[in-house]
Amino acid sequence: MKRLLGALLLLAAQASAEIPEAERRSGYHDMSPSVQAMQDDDMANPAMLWVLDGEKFWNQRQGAANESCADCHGEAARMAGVAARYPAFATDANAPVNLDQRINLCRTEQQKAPAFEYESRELLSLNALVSMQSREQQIAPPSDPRLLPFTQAGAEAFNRRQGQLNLSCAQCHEDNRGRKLAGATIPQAHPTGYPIYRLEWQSLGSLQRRLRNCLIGMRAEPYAYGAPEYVALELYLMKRAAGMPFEAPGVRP
Amino acid sequence: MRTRLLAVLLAAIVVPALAQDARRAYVVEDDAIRESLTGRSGDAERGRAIVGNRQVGLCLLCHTGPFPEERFQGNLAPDLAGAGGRWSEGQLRLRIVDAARLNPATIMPPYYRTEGLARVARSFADKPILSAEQIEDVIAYLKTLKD
Amino acid sequence: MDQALTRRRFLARSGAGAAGAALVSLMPFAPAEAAPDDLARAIKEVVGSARLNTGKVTLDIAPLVENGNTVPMKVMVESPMTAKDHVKAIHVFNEKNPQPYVLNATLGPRAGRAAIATHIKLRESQKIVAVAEFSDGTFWTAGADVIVTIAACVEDLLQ
Amino acid sequence: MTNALIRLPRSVKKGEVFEVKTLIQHPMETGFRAGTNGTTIPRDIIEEMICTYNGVEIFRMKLSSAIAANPYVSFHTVATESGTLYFRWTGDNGFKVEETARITVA
Repeated sequence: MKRLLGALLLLAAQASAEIPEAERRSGYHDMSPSVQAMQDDDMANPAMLWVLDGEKFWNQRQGAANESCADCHGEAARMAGVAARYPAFATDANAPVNLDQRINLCRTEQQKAPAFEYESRELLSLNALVSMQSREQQIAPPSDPRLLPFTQAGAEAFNRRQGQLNLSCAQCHEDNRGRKLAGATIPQAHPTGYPIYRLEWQSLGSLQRRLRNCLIGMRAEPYAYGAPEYVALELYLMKRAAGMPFEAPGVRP
Repeated sequence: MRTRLLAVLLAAIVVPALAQDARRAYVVEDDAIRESLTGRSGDAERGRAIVGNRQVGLCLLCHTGPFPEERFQGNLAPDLAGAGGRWSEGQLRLRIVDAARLNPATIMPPYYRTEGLARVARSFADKPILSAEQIEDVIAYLKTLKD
Repeated sequence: MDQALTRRRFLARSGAGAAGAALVSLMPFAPAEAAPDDLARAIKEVVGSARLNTGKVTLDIAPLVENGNTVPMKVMVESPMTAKDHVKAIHVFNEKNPQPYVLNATLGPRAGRAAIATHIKLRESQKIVAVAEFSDGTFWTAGADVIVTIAACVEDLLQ
Repeated sequence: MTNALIRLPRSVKKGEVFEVKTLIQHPMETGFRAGTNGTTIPRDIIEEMICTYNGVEIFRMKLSSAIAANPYVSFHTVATESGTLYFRWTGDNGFKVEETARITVA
């Protein structure tokens, strides 16, 4: 009873309960077996069509420097583990950047080519190719002290109420995880599978696109793609999911 | 829990109508808004339609209710069945208008409050989720849910 | 998109009404699950005056799907798949998409096994029907009801 | 630049039945969706897929608007002899993609 009262007081104090490590689960486990099977079989996972493009782009010489990704990095397989530790602090941007932004920095700084548009086929394809190399690896956010204030900002954003519906991410994805929002099970919001082939989109899409969907759902003004607020949220989400296995490119409803 | 929260409530708060929108003034007394927002009683039948509409009332996204024709209702908020027996009309009104006054941590959206919200989408800025008329209709419907 | 409008347009194009209604009684479905006119008519176009038997066909599709945009589906038919006795075609129909046809696969003894799989679109909760056409001129069928839950946070729904 | 993925077993025994899995990039626009200006987005689908095995047709499928974007199709065939499986997808707006895959029959 005492414990119950304590829990209630905690709730009243507006503290969202962080998910204990033993209870963390990927959104994969909240999907029906038939959608899980789509992710499990690369031949049934439409995201692999983007990976195929990614392989082409990886080897194409681009920009004024006439260099390909492969010219510097070698085989795509050498990118194993990279996606599992992004966003990271980019010295050349003097800011934390996500994987899309890292790819674009490579384009503008190394290849001397124009940056790809967010959610473009090129950027999603390269991201999918690089991300796939980290499959089965554990999410491992860097312990770079320069990231701390940004991760903290992301944590605050995660717990901040927004929009006409006045909801925070944590209210749904922590306090009410596993419950039903209409017919859908509320997942824990771990970024284990990005970029994802979302059945609703019938396309591959980034974590930023998914965050944008959430903001629109709570009737909040979405940020522009690439906004530092999204990167901060990504940083916090990766920290929250540290140690969970990476499964990109995932399939989600 | 409820008494504890009530104790911290101010006895009476008057929320003035803002000049720039059409919202009506209402008076919060204890845990209720006794007076109808429109000065009239709502229509229970229209209220049921609002509660059942996932784009208008949004209620069934989170609540389950006595809507046998609606599949896939939410379960992260109390069942609406019996709401009219549990709460008085005035208590229902405050819980819809601005439930956060009773529990700051509530997930229940403020259906008739537009101030103090962050980053509201442009298309919804300064608009309540439901109009005063719609809220009175919803209350009229919820009052019929005695058990 | 207004679904009722689309369906009306479909009916107008195929010039059906009373004729379609009459066909329903020829179908092997119990009255409680009688398919709407255009599904019944589409099946009739394939089956003709032959009898539609229940059995031999397995329609593997999840009874509850989170999103109707990509729904995995398998059809398996019991058949020795020999030159003399094989499945010639597998037809799949739906009840409530704007058109009743989903797919039509032509097979033969070279298939070895009468089993196909694909991903389909379902606009809403509805019945799916698979029909297998055998080399001896018989038709066998299986149906499944699929409930499509409404995705809660649909992109741009509220804007 | 249309991507297609085809998966067959690397090697099969003569007479064995094997599964052929295919995935092709395509929007499969139904022709029933409203665009932003209220008009209907025109239909753009793959209408047919065929597969031949050393020149003999072994599978043909007619697709409709009810097939999901980026169509996935799997079917089976009997291993007869080593050779080539040829795939062709055709559809609206002159869409035509051809692919081949080798099969080794031991």
